[in-house]
Amino acid sequence: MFYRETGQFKTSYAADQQIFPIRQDRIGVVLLLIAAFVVMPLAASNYWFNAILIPFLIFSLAAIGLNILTGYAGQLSLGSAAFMAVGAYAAYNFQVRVEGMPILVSFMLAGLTSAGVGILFGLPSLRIKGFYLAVATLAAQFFIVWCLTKFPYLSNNSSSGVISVPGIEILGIKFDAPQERYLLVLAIVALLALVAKNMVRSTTGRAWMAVRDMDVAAEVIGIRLMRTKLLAFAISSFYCGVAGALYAFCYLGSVEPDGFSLDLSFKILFMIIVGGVGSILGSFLGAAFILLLPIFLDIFLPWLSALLQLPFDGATVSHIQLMVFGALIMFFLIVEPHGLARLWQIGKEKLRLWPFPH
Amino acid sequence: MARQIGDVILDLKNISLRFGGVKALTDISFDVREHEIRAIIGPNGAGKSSMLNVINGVYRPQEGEIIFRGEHRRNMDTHAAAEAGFARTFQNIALFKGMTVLDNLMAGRNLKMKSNFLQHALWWGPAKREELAHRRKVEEVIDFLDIEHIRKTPVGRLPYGLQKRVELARALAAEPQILLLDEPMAGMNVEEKQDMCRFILDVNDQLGTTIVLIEHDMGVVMDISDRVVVLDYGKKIGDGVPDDVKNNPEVIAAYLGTQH
Amino acid sequence: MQFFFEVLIGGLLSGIMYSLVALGFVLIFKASGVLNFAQGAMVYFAALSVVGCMEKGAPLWLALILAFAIMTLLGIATEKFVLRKMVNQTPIALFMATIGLSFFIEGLAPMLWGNEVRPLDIGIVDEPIPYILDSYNMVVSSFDLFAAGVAVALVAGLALFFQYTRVGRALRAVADDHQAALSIGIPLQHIWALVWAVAGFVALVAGMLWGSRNGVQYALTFTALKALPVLILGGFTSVPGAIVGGLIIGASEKLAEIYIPPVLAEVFGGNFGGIENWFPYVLALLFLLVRPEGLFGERHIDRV
Amino acid sequence: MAAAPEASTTEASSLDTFPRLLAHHARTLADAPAMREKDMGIWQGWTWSQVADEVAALACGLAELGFKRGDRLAIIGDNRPRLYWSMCAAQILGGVPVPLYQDAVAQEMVFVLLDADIRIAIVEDQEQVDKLLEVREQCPHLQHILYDDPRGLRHYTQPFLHGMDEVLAMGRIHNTNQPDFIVQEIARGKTDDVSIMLYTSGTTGKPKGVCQTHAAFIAAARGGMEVDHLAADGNILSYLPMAWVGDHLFSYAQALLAGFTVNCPESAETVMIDMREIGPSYYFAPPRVFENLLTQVMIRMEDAGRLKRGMFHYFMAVAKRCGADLLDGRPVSGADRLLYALGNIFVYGPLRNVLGMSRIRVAYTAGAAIGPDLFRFYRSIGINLKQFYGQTETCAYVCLQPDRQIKYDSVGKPAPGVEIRIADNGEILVKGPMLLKEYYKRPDATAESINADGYFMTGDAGFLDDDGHLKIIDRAKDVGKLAGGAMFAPNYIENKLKFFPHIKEAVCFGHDRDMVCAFINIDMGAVGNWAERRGIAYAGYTDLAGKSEVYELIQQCVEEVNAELGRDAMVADTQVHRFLVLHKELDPDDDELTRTRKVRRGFVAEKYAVLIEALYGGKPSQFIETEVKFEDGRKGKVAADLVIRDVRTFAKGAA
Repeated sequence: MFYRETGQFKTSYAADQQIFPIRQDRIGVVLLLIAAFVVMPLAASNYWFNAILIPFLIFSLAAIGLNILTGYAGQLSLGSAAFMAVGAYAAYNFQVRVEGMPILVSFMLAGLTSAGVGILFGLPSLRIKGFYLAVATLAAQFFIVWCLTKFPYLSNNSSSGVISVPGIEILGIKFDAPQERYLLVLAIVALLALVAKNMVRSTTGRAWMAVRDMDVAAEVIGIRLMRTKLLAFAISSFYCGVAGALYAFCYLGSVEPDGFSLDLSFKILFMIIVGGVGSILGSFLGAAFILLLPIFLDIFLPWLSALLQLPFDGATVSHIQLMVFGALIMFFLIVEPHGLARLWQIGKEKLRLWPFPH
Repeated sequence: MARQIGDVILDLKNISLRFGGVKALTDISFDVREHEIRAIIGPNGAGKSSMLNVINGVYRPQEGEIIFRGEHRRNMDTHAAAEAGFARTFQNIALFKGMTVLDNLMAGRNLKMKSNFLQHALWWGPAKREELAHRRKVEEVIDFLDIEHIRKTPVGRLPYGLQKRVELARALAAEPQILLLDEPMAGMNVEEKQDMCRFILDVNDQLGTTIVLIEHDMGVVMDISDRVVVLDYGKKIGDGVPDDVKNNPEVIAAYLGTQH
Repeated sequence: MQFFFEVLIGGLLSGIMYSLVALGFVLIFKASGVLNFAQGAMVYFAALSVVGCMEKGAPLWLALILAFAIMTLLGIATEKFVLRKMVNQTPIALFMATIGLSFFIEGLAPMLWGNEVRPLDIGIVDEPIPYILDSYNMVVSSFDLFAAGVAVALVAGLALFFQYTRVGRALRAVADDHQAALSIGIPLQHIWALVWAVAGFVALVAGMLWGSRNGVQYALTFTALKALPVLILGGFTSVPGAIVGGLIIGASEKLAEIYIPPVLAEVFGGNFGGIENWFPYVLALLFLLVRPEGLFGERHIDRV
Repeated sequence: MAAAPEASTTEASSLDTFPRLLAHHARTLADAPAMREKDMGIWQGWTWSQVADEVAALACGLAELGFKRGDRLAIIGDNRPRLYWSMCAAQILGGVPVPLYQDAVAQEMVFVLLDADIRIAIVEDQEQVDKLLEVREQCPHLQHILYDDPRGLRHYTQPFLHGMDEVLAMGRIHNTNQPDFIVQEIARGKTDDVSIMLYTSGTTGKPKGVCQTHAAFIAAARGGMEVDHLAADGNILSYLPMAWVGDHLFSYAQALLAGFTVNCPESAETVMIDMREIGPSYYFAPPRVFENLLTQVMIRMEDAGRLKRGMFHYFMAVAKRCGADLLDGRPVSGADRLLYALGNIFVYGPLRNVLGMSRIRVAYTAGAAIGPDLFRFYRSIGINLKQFYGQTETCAYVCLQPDRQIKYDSVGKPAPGVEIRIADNGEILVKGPMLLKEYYKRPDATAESINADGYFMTGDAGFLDDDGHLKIIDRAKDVGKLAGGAMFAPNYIENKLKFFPHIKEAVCFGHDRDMVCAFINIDMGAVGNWAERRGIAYAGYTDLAGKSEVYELIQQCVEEVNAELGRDAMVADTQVHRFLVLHKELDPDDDELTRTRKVRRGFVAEKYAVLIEALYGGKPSQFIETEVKFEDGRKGKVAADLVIRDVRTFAKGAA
């Protein structure tokens, strides 16, 4: 309805291949960026920054990471949280052990460290596929968390692996206040999301999707399976690693290895299932949904219990949350396996064809 | 016509392939000349697809030798085959279903693209230039096969006949020297078959691509191919120009024996 | 040396318990190609249902029957509302759906029966068998031995069920070839529902044994995580694989738990407990690299 | 600024041939887009200076091939930039481009190729090359064939075949060597030179080559440009045959005069998509295209959800009430204005967008009468649709509808510079700068068509109403008399019938007879849809046309027309008494329609004489078998037993 595509013709391949070929979409994105970079810092409260916006952005980044591996390259991973942990601890170690290390370089190195570990645990993907590989990623999940707990060196000899990160300072500017940390996270996430989009729309991304959709055919057209899969593991882990570093430095401030549990991995997996497997946009939508759902239930369930005059205690609420999560995952997989991103796309198609139904 | 059939470019010698104890191919030899259309025919289970899979390295034969443009190999490796200029289609369409027609074709050209993932990540610069240059090449294939109208459609949504055509397009996008087609007309109606026939002939004629194809429709095979190899139970029972093959008693027996 | 054998036997016996859970996975995978991550949650749910029924005053035998009925219902519901609607989807999608199912059950079970840790007494004492203690000076738990006996009985029973009943034969037909099964007129959906019920029964048995040993609690869901390496080792489709895999994992895990941490501690210093969380996985993974199809799996040829 | 007007007037006065206009734009609009073509997935574009260069090269290449002043150049193909350029290239050399209908079969082309003494032909692709090769023996003058698209022509070794790329390359060298050649050739052109020869499809007899001068087409183009304020920032989608006078006027003459951009679609199948992408500001389509679009809109809306459908119909009612008035600047109540504004957001705007008409400033239709409802629909959703009137002989320029003076049943007022007179027999006579110079090699026909006062006899019957708007009744020669003496204008009745979406074509008979009878062609899309919704199964056109339910439907339409005719004393006697639904669609391939889809009345009457006899003989049904030609040239037969129905008629003046 709001789309007026008539007259938006393309006279070059560059114009035809841009990320947002429709003018109205470009306007929308610019508005969104203005809202995120300008309006939010002015308008949002500390609660919003700390409880919603910052974790949303960080989980979106982790979900992009998992989406690259699972959604684009088709390799199911259940160990994303472990790669976040690697990133968090690597960034911490670079910060505390190297004098004068710029924080952004630490984040970068954290991503690279995580990518290295990712490649290591991706190696089995060369010989095994599907469930076997999914189960193999569980090995990474358990092993990495165990290592971080048991090797005191990794947590700078703190007890039971808990680390408390130092404050953030870039070029003499401190990032302490919630909105400052938010802006830092936002900038990094926006940049990395763009980078991810660029990769998935070029040869790299096509190779991933080719391997995902039909690996024999991919091999026959000359795509090297090994290189492609390992690259997916590396990039995916890089994203998770940076997300982990931000999780520690910009969100919680203090983390322990057990915080990066299998449950967290599942949470990220749920984000991409609900948001949309194989979609950068979906990673954001999924992160928002999975993050907001408990907040919504926390508000809604007591209201419901009061309405129905049922005694809902805290445990019951958490049980209902589990059930809702589980049911939602099944619901999305059954009804819309491509998640919210697909719904968004359908809605957009409808608007583009309005008033016609199809 | 003007098409010149050249020298032997692909020579298969004494190929034998086994799966466990099952013999799929036994001591098969034949050659392919440049610019020709070479058909492989035979009843179901004759080993035709296995033969193609040996040629471009999906299967590794236990015995035999593959000579391509004078280069001797024990067996092909899929990647080496792709680099050497082999492209193929599959009996059961093997397109990348989640991708658009355009992306499938672009993927078909991946070997010609030299930029790396870091350049892709940045996009602006070499990656973009390369992407746009190859898009132009891909558009030529799209134009050649008349699939302009489905350029941006995800292939999973296309009808069967068009998917077959897109698969051919993906193979062509690689600018192959030898095109291996595994039953390109299977499951098509008469009109679609005619179109596909015309495209195959056009490819051979205008791009000079050498074609090795498997096909069930004898009429089509006899019409368009220059030479035909006949397989039965993994053994070669005939080889020659269509008219000779048609009159070969062993071939007739094999077909009569299995078609009823 | 005596200690080594004691650890080994203990490991093998607890490995049998892993096998029990793995068996549930194998049954469902064989019949429907679904790797059912919710098997652990089903173990939890089954055990909790028994305890719950008993708390409401039912005797053990009745509680068992009721729990079995509940598990059967759950199986049928899963088939009807989830799997049937996902027939055209990839195995990975189905797997992810069972992760969702697992969450659902983990929420549902304590909603119904409460979430506090409860003991389960099925009348078997967990103490060293005096005879073995006396003659070989090894501690072998009578409970473990009993569990092993139950497991063996269950496997034998399942084998007979598959071999000699019509339903069992149908199940095997489905496992071998869905199309073939359809063409001989077996309603696939009934088979799936049935197989989920059987898997529920296996979960019930596993839940009884695990529950009476460690108490009925949320941690029972982790049995699924124990069973996964067993599956990798033994292959997703092999019943003997699940048994042998369980034994190997159980034994090596216990041995590793005893023998590796001291070595690590010597090298790095510190405490290296908790190795059993990941050791089976790494072991299974290393094994996979050598033999990707698992112990008893079949080599798969891609048809193109 | 002070000196500018004078300079521009001197220049403007010298801009009297199309090559000079091109040269002018190449200077003044050098980097503005002149042409676009959807090719290889994107819109390839050429600026005016690029076009001028290409045209110059092409002209030089043609000169090298021996194309001389006064030669005629055949142009055959879909709307392609290079084919348009060849027109100008020929004009630079003082030659005359002769565009041919590209969908004609080879044998139909022979006549024109011979009549126009074609030595050089420029064609689009292999298909056209094959046609010319087929008839080359019959055309001894044909010396060179140039093709635009080399696809499939690699192995054609005939020495007289040239790729346009080679000719252009040759021309570029020539142009570099003799840079003055083109300038001199352009200077030699005169405004009274023949600039184009367009063959009239001719409802009777052989086609005639209409010779038009630069001056005539420039005058016609300028008049249209002034009335509709066409400007250089406009866009047109050129998809109608280049051999048709309308396309030549819009896509060539006006484009060169006003300097707007001509856009060529990717292929005939993608016109709608391409239209949506380009969003032309200036659009022409025959009434049937507008009709098909409307039908599609309605069919697609059928599938919409209840709420959306309700909203659509509500706002369409609002538009019907006040949309056209708003467009015409007539007073509309505030409430309606508000509703219309809302409708513009939710329905009209999006609808224009999906139809690719968002940016249209003027849309035209002509060639056949357009139904008032149809006309009104487009105007009511804010599309400035107009009608015009003209012939090949008048550069399609006689009457135009000025903005805000739109009458649904008229073709508008005489265009600037045009004089109109109505002859005693009702025939429309026109005079002005846009009249043809002559019919090529047909002085007899030229003399016959222009009377002593210099008026061109259009052959159409019509009258000017009180506001000076022209109304067309019929072809003058088709206006006959019933046996009873009443005037019989078959087209008038047929158009009324055709305004029903279910009727695609109608042919009425009645001259020298005592009553009017009709053949009907149903509209396959509309009636097919209608039948599906009622659960009526059918197998193809013939079956559907014979269904009694369909007859029932058509009978209702005919009776409504009768009621309407009955109200008007002039035509009340010509109500339709009996009709039948034809078993096949009238088709240009079977010579029943012209290429512009006009009925060849005489031919049809002859071919289906047996049916006419049955109509007037009072028979209840009649068997007929007819040969048909398929697209690929194969022939087949269709046969059916056609039912004939009697229809209720109304007394004169009765409602």
